[in-house]
Amino acid sequence: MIVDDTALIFEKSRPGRRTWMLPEPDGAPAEKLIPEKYLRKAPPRLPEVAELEVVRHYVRLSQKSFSIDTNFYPLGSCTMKYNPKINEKIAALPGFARIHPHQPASEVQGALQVMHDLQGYLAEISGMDAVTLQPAAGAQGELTGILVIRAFHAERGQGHRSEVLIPDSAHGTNPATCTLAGYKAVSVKSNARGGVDLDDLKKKLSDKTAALMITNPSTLGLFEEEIVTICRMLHEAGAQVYMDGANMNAIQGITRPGDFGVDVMHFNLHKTFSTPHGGGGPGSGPVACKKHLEPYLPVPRVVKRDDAYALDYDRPKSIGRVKAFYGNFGMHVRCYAYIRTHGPDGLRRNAENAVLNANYLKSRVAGRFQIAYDRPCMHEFVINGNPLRKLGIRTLDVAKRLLDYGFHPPTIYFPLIVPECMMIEPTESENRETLDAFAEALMKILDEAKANPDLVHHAPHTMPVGRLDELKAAREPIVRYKPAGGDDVVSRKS
Amino acid sequence: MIVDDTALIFEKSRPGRRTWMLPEPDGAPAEKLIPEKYLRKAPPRLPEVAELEVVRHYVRLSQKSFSIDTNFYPLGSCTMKYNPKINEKIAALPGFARIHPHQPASEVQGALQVMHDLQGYLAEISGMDAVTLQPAAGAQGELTGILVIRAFHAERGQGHRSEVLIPDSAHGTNPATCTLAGYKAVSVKSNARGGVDLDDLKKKLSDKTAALMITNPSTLGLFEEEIVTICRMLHEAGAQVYMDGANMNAIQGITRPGDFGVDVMHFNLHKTFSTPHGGGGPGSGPVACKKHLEPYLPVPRVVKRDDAYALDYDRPKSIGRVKAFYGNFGMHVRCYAYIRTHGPDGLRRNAENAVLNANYLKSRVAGRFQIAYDRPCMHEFVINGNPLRKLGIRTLDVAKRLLDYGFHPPTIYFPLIVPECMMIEPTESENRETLDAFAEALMKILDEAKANPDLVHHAPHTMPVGRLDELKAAREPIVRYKPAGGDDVVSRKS
Amino acid sequence: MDYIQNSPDDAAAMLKAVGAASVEDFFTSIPKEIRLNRPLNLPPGMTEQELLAHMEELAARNRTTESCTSFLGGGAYSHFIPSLVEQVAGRGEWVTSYTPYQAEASQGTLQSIFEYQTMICELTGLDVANASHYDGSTALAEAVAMALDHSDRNRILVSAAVNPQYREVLRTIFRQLGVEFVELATFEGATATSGLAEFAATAAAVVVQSPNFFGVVEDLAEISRAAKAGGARTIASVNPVSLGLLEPPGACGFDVAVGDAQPFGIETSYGGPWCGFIAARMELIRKMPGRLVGQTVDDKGRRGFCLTLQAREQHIRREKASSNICTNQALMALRATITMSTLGREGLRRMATLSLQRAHELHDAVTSVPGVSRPHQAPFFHEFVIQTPVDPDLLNERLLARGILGGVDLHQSYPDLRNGVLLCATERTSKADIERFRAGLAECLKDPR
Amino acid sequence: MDYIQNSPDDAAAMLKAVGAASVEDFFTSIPKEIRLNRPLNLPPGMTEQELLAHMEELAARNRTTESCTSFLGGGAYSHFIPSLVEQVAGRGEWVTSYTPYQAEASQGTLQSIFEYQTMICELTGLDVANASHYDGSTALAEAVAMALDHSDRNRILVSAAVNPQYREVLRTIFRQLGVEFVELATFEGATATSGLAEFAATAAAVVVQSPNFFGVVEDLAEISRAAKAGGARTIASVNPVSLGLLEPPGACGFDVAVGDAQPFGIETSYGGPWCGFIAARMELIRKMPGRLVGQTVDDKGRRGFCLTLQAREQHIRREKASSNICTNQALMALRATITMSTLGREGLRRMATLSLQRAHELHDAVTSVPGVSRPHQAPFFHEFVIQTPVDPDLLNERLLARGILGGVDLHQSYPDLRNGVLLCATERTSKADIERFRAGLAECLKDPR
Ligand SMILES: Cc1ncc(COP(=O)(O)O)c(C=O)c1O
Ligand SMILES: Cc1ncc(COP(=O)(O)O)c(C=O)c1O
Repeated sequence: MIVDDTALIFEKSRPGRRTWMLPEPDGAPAEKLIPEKYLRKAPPRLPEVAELEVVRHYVRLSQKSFSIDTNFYPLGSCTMKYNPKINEKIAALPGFARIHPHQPASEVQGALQVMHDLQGYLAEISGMDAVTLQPAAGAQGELTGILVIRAFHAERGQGHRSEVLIPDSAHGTNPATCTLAGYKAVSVKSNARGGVDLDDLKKKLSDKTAALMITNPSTLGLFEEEIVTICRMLHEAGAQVYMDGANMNAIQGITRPGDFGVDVMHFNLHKTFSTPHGGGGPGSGPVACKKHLEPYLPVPRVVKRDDAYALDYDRPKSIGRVKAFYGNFGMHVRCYAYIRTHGPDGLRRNAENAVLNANYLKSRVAGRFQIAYDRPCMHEFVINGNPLRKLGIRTLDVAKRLLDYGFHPPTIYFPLIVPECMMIEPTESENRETLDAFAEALMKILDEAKANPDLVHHAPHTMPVGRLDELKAAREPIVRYKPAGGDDVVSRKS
Repeated sequence: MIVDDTALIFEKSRPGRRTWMLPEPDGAPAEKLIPEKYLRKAPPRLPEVAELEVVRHYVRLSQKSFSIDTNFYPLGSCTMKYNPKINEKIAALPGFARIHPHQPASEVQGALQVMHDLQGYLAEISGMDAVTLQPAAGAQGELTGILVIRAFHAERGQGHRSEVLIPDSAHGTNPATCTLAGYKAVSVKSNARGGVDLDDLKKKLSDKTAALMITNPSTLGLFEEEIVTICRMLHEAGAQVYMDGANMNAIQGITRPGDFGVDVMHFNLHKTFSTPHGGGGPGSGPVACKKHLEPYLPVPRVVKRDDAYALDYDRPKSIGRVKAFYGNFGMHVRCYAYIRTHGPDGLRRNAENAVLNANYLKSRVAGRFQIAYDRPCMHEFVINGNPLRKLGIRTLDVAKRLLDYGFHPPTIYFPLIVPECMMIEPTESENRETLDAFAEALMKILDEAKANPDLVHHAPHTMPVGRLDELKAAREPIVRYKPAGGDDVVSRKS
Repeated sequence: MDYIQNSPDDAAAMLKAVGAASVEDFFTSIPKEIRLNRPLNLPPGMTEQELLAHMEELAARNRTTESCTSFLGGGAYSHFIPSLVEQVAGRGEWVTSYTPYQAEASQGTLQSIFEYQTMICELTGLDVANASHYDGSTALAEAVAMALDHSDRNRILVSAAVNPQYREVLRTIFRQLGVEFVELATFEGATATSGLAEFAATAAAVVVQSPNFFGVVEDLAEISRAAKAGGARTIASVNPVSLGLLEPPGACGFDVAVGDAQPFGIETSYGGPWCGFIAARMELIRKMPGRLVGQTVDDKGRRGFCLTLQAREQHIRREKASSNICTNQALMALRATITMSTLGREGLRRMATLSLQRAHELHDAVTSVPGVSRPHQAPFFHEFVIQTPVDPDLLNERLLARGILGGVDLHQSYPDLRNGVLLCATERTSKADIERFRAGLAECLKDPR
Repeated sequence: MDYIQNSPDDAAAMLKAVGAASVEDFFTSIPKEIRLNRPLNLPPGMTEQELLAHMEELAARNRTTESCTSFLGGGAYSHFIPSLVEQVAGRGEWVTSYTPYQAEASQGTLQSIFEYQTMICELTGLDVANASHYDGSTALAEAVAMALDHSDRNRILVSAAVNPQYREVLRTIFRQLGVEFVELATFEGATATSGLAEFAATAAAVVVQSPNFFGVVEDLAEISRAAKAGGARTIASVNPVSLGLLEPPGACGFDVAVGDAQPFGIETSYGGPWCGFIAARMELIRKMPGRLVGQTVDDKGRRGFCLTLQAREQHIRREKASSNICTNQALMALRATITMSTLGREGLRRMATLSLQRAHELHDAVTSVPGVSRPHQAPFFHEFVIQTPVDPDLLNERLLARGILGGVDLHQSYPDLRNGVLLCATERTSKADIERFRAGLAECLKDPR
């Protein structure tokens, strides 16, 4: 379209335009009920628009975003799989959506049953003994799990343990979590096969070590071959093993963290169990642990007593709440439905097909791209983009050019240990033709880099905007709309 | 996007792909229950695709269509106004969506009340005495109304009346309807002001005349100034007046057909009362009539007896059913909600603002385009596109070029009496800036026609496809997909 | 309340720009004496919050088929609707567009209709299907119009086992055109074919329904043979779900098939909006009513879709058009299309087979109840007729007291089938539902008054 | 069941292409001894039809707030949700995308977040808001982290009238970091300000909530003055609806405002997912946790939006990041954004005013019932505390028997408020609801045991 409609909703606002949602207040005026000094001097400048404007604005905006529903979205580490529509319908049932978290347990037995049974399913899938659904996302799950470890050590007189070991391929949330939990994050090297360098691990492991925080399968898309040995080493040193379960999609039904030595872990329901990512969230990050850590899990716990489900607050050793109420319940409902529709066979097939798709795609591009670790991968694989420099392009250019082909790019520049990294996770819900088309686009871009480098450097060419100046955005931050000419500082210094 | 995804769902089909909607049948095999000879030899070749493919396919397709939710859509005579989202929600309530038309009246009192009260509202809005909601769209309403007139004449020994007079500006459904009803359609000329040519009317009016079928406001966007006279003339000749109410949006709350002499008319709920057009339908075409015609309305009628709502089949003079069951009930619900939310003031404001928007837009473009009838218009106005030829372009070119500006074109080449016609109906739900932008686009296209005629001739340039060869489509009709190499004739000659 | 965007200030500015003093200036062509000089007598407007509450209250006055056990069929069927249908078909782009007159800006709508047409052809075994019609009853009327248009005969033979409402519509629509409808009798619930060939020799078309209104599967091949022998066109009204299992009309030699795609993803919604379909042999393409989407190419040779053969339609042919349809039921056709894509071959087989099986299990359960008899012995799909000693109205009332919506009462349409009731089962009927019905029926029949 | 696209045939062909005999080949890095050699012990899979039935059954075991009259608040509020919110925010493009890392392909998401940030700034009267946080409680914890990060003091003063659950979260999150929380007492339901300045001289921040957990409107300006005098940062947890009427924290001199946007178009959904927000003065922008969207230009100078100041975040700063948040609650922020756009200025005014009015009407009705007393006299917004002679548990049980969900039981968190109950009203509370409650309460209090 010639006339690109990029106005903000505020720019579409005109005095006196409106919708008709609520009746005119008919009671006592606010001034009669609240002392004048507490009342706002000027109303918040929400937009003044009619209903069609709201609808058209946000429908058109929506069309400006790639999504699983419209595009292949192989964003590594994010498991962008199909988000079943039925789960959206289920979560919107009034019986799940219109219940209040302060309702007595007797009135929400269905909700509690969903949570209780989901805890059980996740325990079974992970080989763990207890699960809390409270954390709102993976990162909060990490903090919860590490705080649980901390409480465990503290109770056993091991409060001096102050370090958490983290492989250098780890996601940024891992070290950040450790700091929040009052631990020092100590990085452990990866070896040439992409696994943990056992020598380095030995070197870093000490009686100051509180835990190892390991992602398995790792962010390199590899299963840690020495995981049993590693867990044993940690345990022998009196430390605990925390597993970042972001990549459970590859191993569900195939192997269980609880069976290979992990003490506590989190799930990302928005990855493995397909609760939709929503443009950035919400997620849900349940934490599963072994029996010895259960007493420390957050309150309330969802329990079953004599055929009734209840919330149990009486856990004196608990680390306490990590969030108001009980977690992102709407995501629990979706996850429960997802597990129930799959059953044990379906979940295992998910793992197998996610891994098959990744290996297939890897083999399709291996001839022209440098695969960082050339062995069978799990659900994802990483490309070392360094050789692209010889063509005069960078990973960023490839990513931007992929947009013109209608594909969302992989995760790029992560993990940090692979230069110019591209991390590709196709998931089980994509088909072969899509993988082929994506592989061909990737290879075509290499050809373009030779034939017409500008095409690649200045990509994308077919999006609503061209390549954006992210530097400028950071240097001169404009993070809110300010009406032209209007009084733009609302807050006053006192 | 470079890779344009235009494959049909059939082309995405692969053997063995599937969804999991229903369980495996566990009863007796079909061969045991139905004689072999009745069973299908080969299954219908529905696509074999997984769920994500279905979703992605139809979501992407949806993005390839203009709509009110995404674009200004001033399609004349179609009243493309905002379709309130709440009405979609209401119609989907199980209490409206999940009721079966054979349920006893006692179990669907809410549905019958909606229909009954809606009949009353429409009667009040039109100034008529009785309403049937049965017709599924305007055209079916027309047939119903004309059949009612026919039955009326027949009963009064006026069966010889064989002609229906129709102004030459009429919509194609009007003459087509008359033929279906067994009448001869006789065209009446329009005069220079766009009204009915009274002399011509007098000439055509005779004792063979069964009715006049008049659209008021007309498809020229004009209110028939002589409507009272015209109705009187018809009645004096023993004929009836049918009004095509497609354009009621302009006059609701301002004047009523029943008050200016009309005997029977239809509404288009999908125009005046905003039930969504759905890419072509469904609509709803209730018929309203004066007392003397009521006995002939289709059965069943929705009636109220002693505080209970009921279906009344006992109407011996009825023309009978025009459709199974009771009409497009889901549309009745939406219309009822629309009228209830507006109330009398809201409906009148709709008319006023629809007319204001049309007159405003007309005045914006009047300097550069030839307005066919230069007097205040109602809800729409028509442009005579003949002068465009001097610029070397046609109305079709303007329409196609408008697409590049993000606007759906007006209705074009209708009404037939205005050469190279453009019929523009902005509706009350568009705002001033949109009207301005549309006017500017129209004028810019005139400039382009001079500066760069090819740009206009070969428009559109920014749609998923370029200008389509409609002639080829008609000459070599391909109206279904046939699998390449597959057995493409499924039906066999016997 | 309203959905007007312009504020009173906007309106004032616009009036000024136009040079009008008030909107009254635009209404001068409406004579004073016919102006409405009072507000419409309608209830006052409501905000969205109030409206929603009001409508929820009205909706609550209807008993949904989900809140009880329903065995109602007779032209409206409660099938499973995949969840994605609502969410995908409910998108604003589909819902708020109109007929794709400007093809380049409506490829989504056009391609989806092209796919729909293909699916209807696949189901019916015919060559061309239109973009949808109002419903099954009016689609049947159009098929009859096609046959009349093609013939100089003026008689139509219609099986007595065609949906009675459909037959009523035929009468309404063709009465004034002097068309004569002759009823074909049934035997054991199926249309009698003996003597049909002679009969057909005077008729423009033979119209049957299969599975017919009694649920009975007709011998379409035999009917077609006889009709053809008499030189009459053949028209079948079909249930599209049954075509997952049953030989399609096209393969049986029929010229035209019609029906309602309501069972595919469309709510029963008290009878509409649904989705009539019409499919025919290629030779009849120029007689087809309504929109037709065709494949073509754009100026760069790329595939695209557009409305085609519009010369058939009222907006071109006007009084010479054989149909007056304009607005159709496109959004419902889209729902059906998405549902058929979602079911796919395997899903349709399951839906059809489960419906068949549950209906036969229901049959066996019901006929085991003392007092229940069956008037028909011919094979049936997912509906069948029973007779009991109790008046259907009374029976249904008693069943309702047990949370059961019984079958369709046949006494009006088929008085010969004394106390006849038409029962239906689909894949949504559970074995528990069947047992509940059997037990309930047994109780209700204890007292025959 | 599954949502895998490839058929077994596809898989076989792909394995062949890769040169693998079976998928087992890919799993060789998983040692045999830790392989799960049995199927997971989970219930068998279900088709969509079965799943829906199962889930509807579970949902039916919950009593919805709609099916009774509810006066529950205490951090979760049942407000009117415009119908368009679900339909527009439910579109697949919003729901199934992730964090807009590739800005050019995510302008829709980015612009909507930019608008959200602006609206939060407008509501709170502050300069910068992030793209959302988990919920109000965790947003508060982040605000405290910001204050701690900015200060060498280690003490945080927290009003006793801050949501008790929020305070629990603070304890959990900061206990191990040696942060000391000191409770500020209340007087007549409002945070006591006498002596606050001295107190604040030792604290990194003062944390209050307004309207506070008792519904009472705090004197933010006074609190801010005192805190500033002591050199402490000020943090307010606020109800965004109230900001349609109440002077915003920014205007009262506060540094940071947090809260939960749940009341704007987000279902209560048994406590989540909701939408935490954090807004602050510009000088704190580099301390903000989580995603921030900024405006920039593309290579042709056109306006566009992208994630910005990412150097704050964990994926860049890693162990030096002050927050570990990655996934946030973007879709909920979108719902809030669309709701705020739909309400607009006038709609928000109405929502806030109606909530205020109904709550005061409820107050007057309830306090007229013999036995009911009020512990607080300070002005309140849409919640207030009552005390009765009956144990809240018992009282609520009796009310429930009358179809009424009574208030939040305060006995755990505020044992001093003997038999305290927190009541809430919003614009969804009708006058009839209030009368029903008054009458019901009167009955329930007749017998004080
Ligand atoms: C490996 C890994 N760990 C942790 C996280 C953090 O999870 P969340 O975003 O749910 O907080 C992610 C998310 O992308 C991840 O990929
Ligand atoms: C003036 C006029 N009359 C009749 C009709 C036919 O109405 P429908 O399409 O609802 O059958 C239309 C539809 O466009 C119309 O504009």
